[in-house]
Amino acid sequence: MSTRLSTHGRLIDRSQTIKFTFNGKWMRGHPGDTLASALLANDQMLVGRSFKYHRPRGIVASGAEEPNALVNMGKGPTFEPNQRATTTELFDGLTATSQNHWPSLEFDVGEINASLSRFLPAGFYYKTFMYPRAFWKHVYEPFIRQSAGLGQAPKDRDADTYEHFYAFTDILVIGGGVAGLQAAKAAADSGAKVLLVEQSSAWGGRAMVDQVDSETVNDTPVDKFVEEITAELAAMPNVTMRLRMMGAGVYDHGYVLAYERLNDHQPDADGPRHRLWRIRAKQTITATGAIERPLSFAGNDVPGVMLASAVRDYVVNFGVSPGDRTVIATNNDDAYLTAIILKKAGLDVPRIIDARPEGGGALMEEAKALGIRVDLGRAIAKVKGSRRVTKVQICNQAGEGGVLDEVACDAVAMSGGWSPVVHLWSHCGGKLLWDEGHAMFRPDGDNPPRGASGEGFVRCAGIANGAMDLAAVIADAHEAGKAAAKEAGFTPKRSKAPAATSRADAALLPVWLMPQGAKTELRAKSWLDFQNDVKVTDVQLAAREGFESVEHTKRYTTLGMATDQGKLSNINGLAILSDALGQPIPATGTTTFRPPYTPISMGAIAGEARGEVFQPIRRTPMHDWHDANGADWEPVGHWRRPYAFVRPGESVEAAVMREVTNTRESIGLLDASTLGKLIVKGPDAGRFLDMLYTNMMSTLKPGRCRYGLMCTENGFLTDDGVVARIDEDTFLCHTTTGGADRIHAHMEEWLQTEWWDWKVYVANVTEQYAQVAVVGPKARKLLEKLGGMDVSADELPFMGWADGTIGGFACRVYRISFSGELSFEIAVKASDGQAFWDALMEAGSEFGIQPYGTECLHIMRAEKGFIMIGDETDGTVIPQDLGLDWAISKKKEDYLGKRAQERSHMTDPNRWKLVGLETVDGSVLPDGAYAVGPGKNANGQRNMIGRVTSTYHSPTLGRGIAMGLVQHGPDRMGEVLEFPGTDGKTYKAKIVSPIFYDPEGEKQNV
Amino acid sequence: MLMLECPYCGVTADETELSPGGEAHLTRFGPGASDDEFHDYLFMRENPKGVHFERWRHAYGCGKWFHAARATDTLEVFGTYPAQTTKPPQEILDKISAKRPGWTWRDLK
Amino acid sequence: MRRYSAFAVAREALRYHSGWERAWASPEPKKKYDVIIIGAGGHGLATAFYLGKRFGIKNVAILEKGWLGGGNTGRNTTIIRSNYLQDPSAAIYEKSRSLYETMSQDLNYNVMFSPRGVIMLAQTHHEVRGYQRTAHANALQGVKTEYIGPERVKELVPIININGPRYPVLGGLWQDRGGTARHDAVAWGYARACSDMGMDVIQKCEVTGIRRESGRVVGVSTSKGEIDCDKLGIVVAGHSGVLADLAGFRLPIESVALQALVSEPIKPCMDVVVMANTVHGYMSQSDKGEMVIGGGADGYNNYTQRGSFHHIEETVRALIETFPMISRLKMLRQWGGIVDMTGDRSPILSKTPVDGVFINCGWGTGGFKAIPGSGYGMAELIAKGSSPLTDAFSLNRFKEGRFIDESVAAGVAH
Amino acid sequence: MSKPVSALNGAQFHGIAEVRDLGLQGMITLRGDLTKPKLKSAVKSVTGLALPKTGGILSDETGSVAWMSPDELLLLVPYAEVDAHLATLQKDLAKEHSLAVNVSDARAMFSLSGPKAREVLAKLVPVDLSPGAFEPGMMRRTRMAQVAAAFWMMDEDTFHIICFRSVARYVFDLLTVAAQEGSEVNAF
Repeated sequence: MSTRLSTHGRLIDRSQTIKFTFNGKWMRGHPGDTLASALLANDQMLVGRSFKYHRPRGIVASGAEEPNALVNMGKGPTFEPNQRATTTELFDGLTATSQNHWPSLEFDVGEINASLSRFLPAGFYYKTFMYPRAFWKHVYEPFIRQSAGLGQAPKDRDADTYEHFYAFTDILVIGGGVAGLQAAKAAADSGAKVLLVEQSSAWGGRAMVDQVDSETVNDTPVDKFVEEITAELAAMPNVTMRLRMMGAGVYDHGYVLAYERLNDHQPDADGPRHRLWRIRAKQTITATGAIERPLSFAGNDVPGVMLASAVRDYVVNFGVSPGDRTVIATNNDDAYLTAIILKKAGLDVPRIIDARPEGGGALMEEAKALGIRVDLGRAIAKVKGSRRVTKVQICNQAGEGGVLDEVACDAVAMSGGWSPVVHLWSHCGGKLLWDEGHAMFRPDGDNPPRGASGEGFVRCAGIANGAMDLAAVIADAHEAGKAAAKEAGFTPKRSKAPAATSRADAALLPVWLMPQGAKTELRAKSWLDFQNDVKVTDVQLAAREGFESVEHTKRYTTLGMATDQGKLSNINGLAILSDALGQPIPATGTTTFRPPYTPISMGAIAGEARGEVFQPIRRTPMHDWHDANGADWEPVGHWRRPYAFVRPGESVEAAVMREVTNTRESIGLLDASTLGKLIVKGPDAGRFLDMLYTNMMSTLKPGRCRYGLMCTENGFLTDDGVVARIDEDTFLCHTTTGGADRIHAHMEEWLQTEWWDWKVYVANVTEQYAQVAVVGPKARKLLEKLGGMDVSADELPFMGWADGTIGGFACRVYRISFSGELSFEIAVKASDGQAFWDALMEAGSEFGIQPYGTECLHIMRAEKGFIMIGDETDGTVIPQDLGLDWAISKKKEDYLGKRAQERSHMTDPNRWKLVGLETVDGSVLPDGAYAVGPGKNANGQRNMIGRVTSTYHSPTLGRGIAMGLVQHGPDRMGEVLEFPGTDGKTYKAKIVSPIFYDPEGEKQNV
Repeated sequence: MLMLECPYCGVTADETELSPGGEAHLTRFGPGASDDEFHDYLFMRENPKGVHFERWRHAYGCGKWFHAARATDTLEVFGTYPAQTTKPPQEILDKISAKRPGWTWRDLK
Repeated sequence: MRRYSAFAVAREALRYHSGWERAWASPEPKKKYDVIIIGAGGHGLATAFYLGKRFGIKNVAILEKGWLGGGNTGRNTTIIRSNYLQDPSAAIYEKSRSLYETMSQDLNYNVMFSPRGVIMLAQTHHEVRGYQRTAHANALQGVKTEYIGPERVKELVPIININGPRYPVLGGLWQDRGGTARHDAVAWGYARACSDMGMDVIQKCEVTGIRRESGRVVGVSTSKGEIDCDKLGIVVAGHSGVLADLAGFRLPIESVALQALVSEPIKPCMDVVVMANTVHGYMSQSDKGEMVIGGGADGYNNYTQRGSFHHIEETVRALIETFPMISRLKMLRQWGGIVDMTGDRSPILSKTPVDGVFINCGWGTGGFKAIPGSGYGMAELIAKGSSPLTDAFSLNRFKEGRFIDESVAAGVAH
Repeated sequence: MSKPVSALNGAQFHGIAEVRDLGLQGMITLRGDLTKPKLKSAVKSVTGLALPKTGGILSDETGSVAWMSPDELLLLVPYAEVDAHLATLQKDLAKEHSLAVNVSDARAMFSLSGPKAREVLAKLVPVDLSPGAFEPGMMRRTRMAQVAAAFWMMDEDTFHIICFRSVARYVFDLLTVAAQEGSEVNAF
């Protein structure tokens, strides 16, 4: 069994005990434990079920590479699936449950898949489940979905908060082991600004486990060295150090994402749970260490089979022994360290199985001296046991797996050698080299990821760079630190790397399969990917079927596609593939490394942007008043505009009808502040506007307004609005609500990039003003009552404007109308907006004044046949389609869009043109309905001859009215068209003039 | 995540402060131009896998349009310069030639 | 070719699957082919498949620079729908969708087409009107879609937040026979079928030149030597510009990076595909349990298969607002592809200035769903010089100003 | 008549830094050729200040002049004096091609203060705010989360931030979230 030892445990605080639950069962641990170490201390080796076959799964590793120990954690608003137990710090009251089984972890019906595994090889689903057709969606797929999927889906809204942080540094060092610390020191000594991050909660990394007793730096023990250098770095003002912060991804131009887990280990603390750092570093050093490789032998997935390094970690760091009797299987010297540590901790190590005929170096002698039996040239034929290792069968590595011996044990510690963590190096294009000696890929220093300057901006240090022993690691890291500083523009100190000892290891023997000639039955039980259940035979099958590219094999077998992204399985898998294809490993190559290094929370990615600040809401000065007075909001861009002002007990529709009638009969008030207002000034302003608008603006007289159309260079109508000429040099252009920023940018673009010699300045003053439309037959009465300026028809005629004061408010009044009524649009300073609105409402009460919203505005303009950008236009409509030729200057040689409108399809007489539509029965045409002609087109679609662009019930006319685009429309007045609805009905509508109300304009010109 | 130096305000701006504006140094064709000329002006783009000249606006900063010489295969930036010009400055062309002998873009080499 | 079936799998199981043959051959190129297709992605392979199936043209080679299906076919979010607004789009996408229905049987390869239904959320009045318009058009185009209200949306997507503070769900355009498929399987299935018809799928064969004589194509130069052909189809998505350059003509396209990401796998919680265009996010759950999420495209030319991270951020932000529960899921992996964008964001399936050279490109962000329909029409175009499915997508539309603009109904082409 | 009000009318928040709506601030956008002596003297006569260098801001007790772009300045003057100053500018620059407009009411202005002010702001803007990299006298226009904003430092612990009036609430809420208790970064 696995238990807590009375010795070791450098990271835990035995003086305190904390409680947590696993699958509802209370367990005890210590501060400093990971969930994994605490589970092992409670003899909980079985922690989950695999993805495909639902095989029992135990803890294999001690860090980010763990493929099995994934649990559901927390409850309700803090529930989270797929938490990795090996990187989850234990806290009091932690609740965890295991995943992917039913009804329970111990008894999972899904395990049937395991006994059927022979019938479910890689890609079997591509070959089956095809007949009968309907079964895929209704039978097969639901079963597959249900049995896959690991953790439970969260149900509630996340209770935590998250944030981002923008950091800029000369040098970023990722990894706080001895290499990272030394690299950071060497870099910082140059005076460069250094940010050093470590994903775990402690500095020092593997060396604190592997090299403490045996080796030294500067003649001091490694732990002492780590203590000293950490203190030195902490004391340097140019160095920032962060624990619990992982380098997640490296992106172009020196952009690095780092994932800081602030409160995962203290869920009750204030502040954000995670912080996502967006770092811009001149140089990045990845000192990310290496990951130990499993060995591929039959039954290597049985709970109790672990990485040799992980077994050491649990003993040294947490004082936990994964097993009482641990068999070691290895192809290199490293695993001997595990044997020695276990033995010294008073645990039984019945056998070391070394695949190398000559065995290892000094460590082997030490192990032997401790009385541990070492078998050379041997391999594990098979591990016995189902929920826990019971014994191993031993054979010759050279053979096919004939069993020579059996050893009873409850744990197996395996080591297949090490793979440098090159993920971050590779994210942005860093290339790799195959290192024959250590059988691993390491960074190719000559082909780094290149930044904006074209020079490399990432370098690796220590084991991550392929330096395999302590002395080499320290030296390599020291050089990396200095080189990075130099590259970042600093002068590194002339200093030598601290002298460190180095172990005399014997060479590793690449072992990709154990035993070498393993029979099919054994290979079919030799796991490569523990989570996704990919076996040696699966990769061999893929190769046989022609999936020769490593990407094909990955996708066909799902090797390396699990939540650990193949940290344990990739290299073994592609070695097996290379062997099957009879080519060297580098010829096969690796799959692409993609961010993030380990999964990061969606919450952290979104950062602060949730709830109220998910997106900006733009508010006019009268926003709060609207909100308090029944506004039914409509988002327009980021603005919110009242769709209608709904009274208690009133429906939105009824409110809209009331607003139309009231405005037509007495007086209405519209908040028009969102309309864009752009000042265009300069000697060339008129000439410039002549290019921007389809009509002639340069001839407009000061004091007058003109309605104008703007097209894109591609000919399509993009915006419209009223232009007022302020003086000889100055115009004020109104745009649509959505148009202000867009059109402002459009103007600047042409001025800066095409006509930069023209003397024109533009300023966006949209938000300087609160603009209120006072509309209706009694509008003038109201303004006269408030007094301050002459708004009579003679003084201020239709399409004129004037500055003055009304009710004591300095303002500019535009005599323009989008409703067909007598109308004044009055602009006051935004800061006066609410007060002005209040004054109008108060003084207007005797005239029956009511505010109205956008829908009322839409209906009134439709009754008048005015087009609306976004309704009559959709980006495919040109002014000519809308009968707006009167607004297109014939005199001008050029304007934006003119040439485009000369293209054959734009001048095609068959283009759909604007008309009014009147339903025969007075009902309202469905929005977006199409008119059909006879027959079908070559693709069997009904021929369409027109469509509805706007449709409303007009309370003024008491019937449905609509505008639409119809082929040859204007020539077909009186014709009745058919519009099939989606409700099965067909609507009949007569083509009429689009002007339904007051065609002579008598109401607005009073 | 690109970073480009705005030649107007000297700020090395994050990509999220900028807005891209497509290919640079296009000649506008208006009324009187042939269908081909107008079509090419509006739609034909070099879209090279390699050296490219493109427009950017320092939208969240000084608001000015500028040009960048950038490689689309490596995202290396050779330089940025104001938009009020019809061709790239010589020193940028020289820099590109030094780094990428034999490069071409339209009639530039 | 050995047929795939549950029975075959069971029989093979008894001998540890030692009897399976190659899914597709890996031949050396012949001297000459009737048709060469450049690009062994979904579109290229489907084009070859229908050249054989519909027109009996089987002396065909499909040349692939890397590994088949290694481009955008294997990098997209696998959404299949045909609820497009404009006639030509609706026609080709619906043809495509209907071919997906029977693809597994047609190819004897399970591509896992899952007609789980696709909803496009309407979150502004503008979108409501746009989708109502689309629903009307679809009814006349023979595309089965329906405009549904918020309650129905909630019914179909229990994890959705229909009254979010910023963009409440006002309704949606629902296509119940839209869905997803296993993207790699589509490429593999077509490759196997083409190979079975005697066509040559040639991987790791890069085209370095396109040989012409008096304005007509005669063959290509490749990393595996010279190969002659009567007709040439260029079907290489993001690299179309580069290949067109080799053929001596230019294209109205720009290549940009488009990104996607997946979460860690969780138990089934969302059966349909949801697209939220106002907030630029779309999401579905794969059979593995991963939430598959599509991000935005960069605005600048880019041939690296890496995009800018802020698009991922914007998409995730938007989806958390729409699906609050994903906030505590984790992003497992993000990646990018190179997509080719045209002036109107609709594809180009067309003859070119070079006789005998045909181009299929410009699918932008929406190519996967179109694979079989595009292949079906493209094959006809290559064989007969014209096809009702492709004619509207010809190159000359840009000159005439005859655009096929899908953005008008807020229906972005994912 | 009632007195004008700023967007948030003096709202405040105290977290790991203090956020305050500074009320109405007179602001004039001046566009023109910044090299012209006439323009320089006009600015001088209105603000008493010289022209700042590229990316800079000059201040005294009554106001500031900020560099916004190669042909644009922002003049900060008392709210009540804007119209008078505008008149002066228009008179002095009558013969120059230039544009002077009142944008006082189009903007909101906040102060962010306290020892943690730098790191609170660094959560929201893609700008190096470490001491030395950003100091009083510098003006930065940038993106703050999802909107445009500009800021400068009054002293080592105090930023002034301006944004468009319509998003004043959003910006205030952003700063509030970024300054929440327990969110210290301790990066500077």
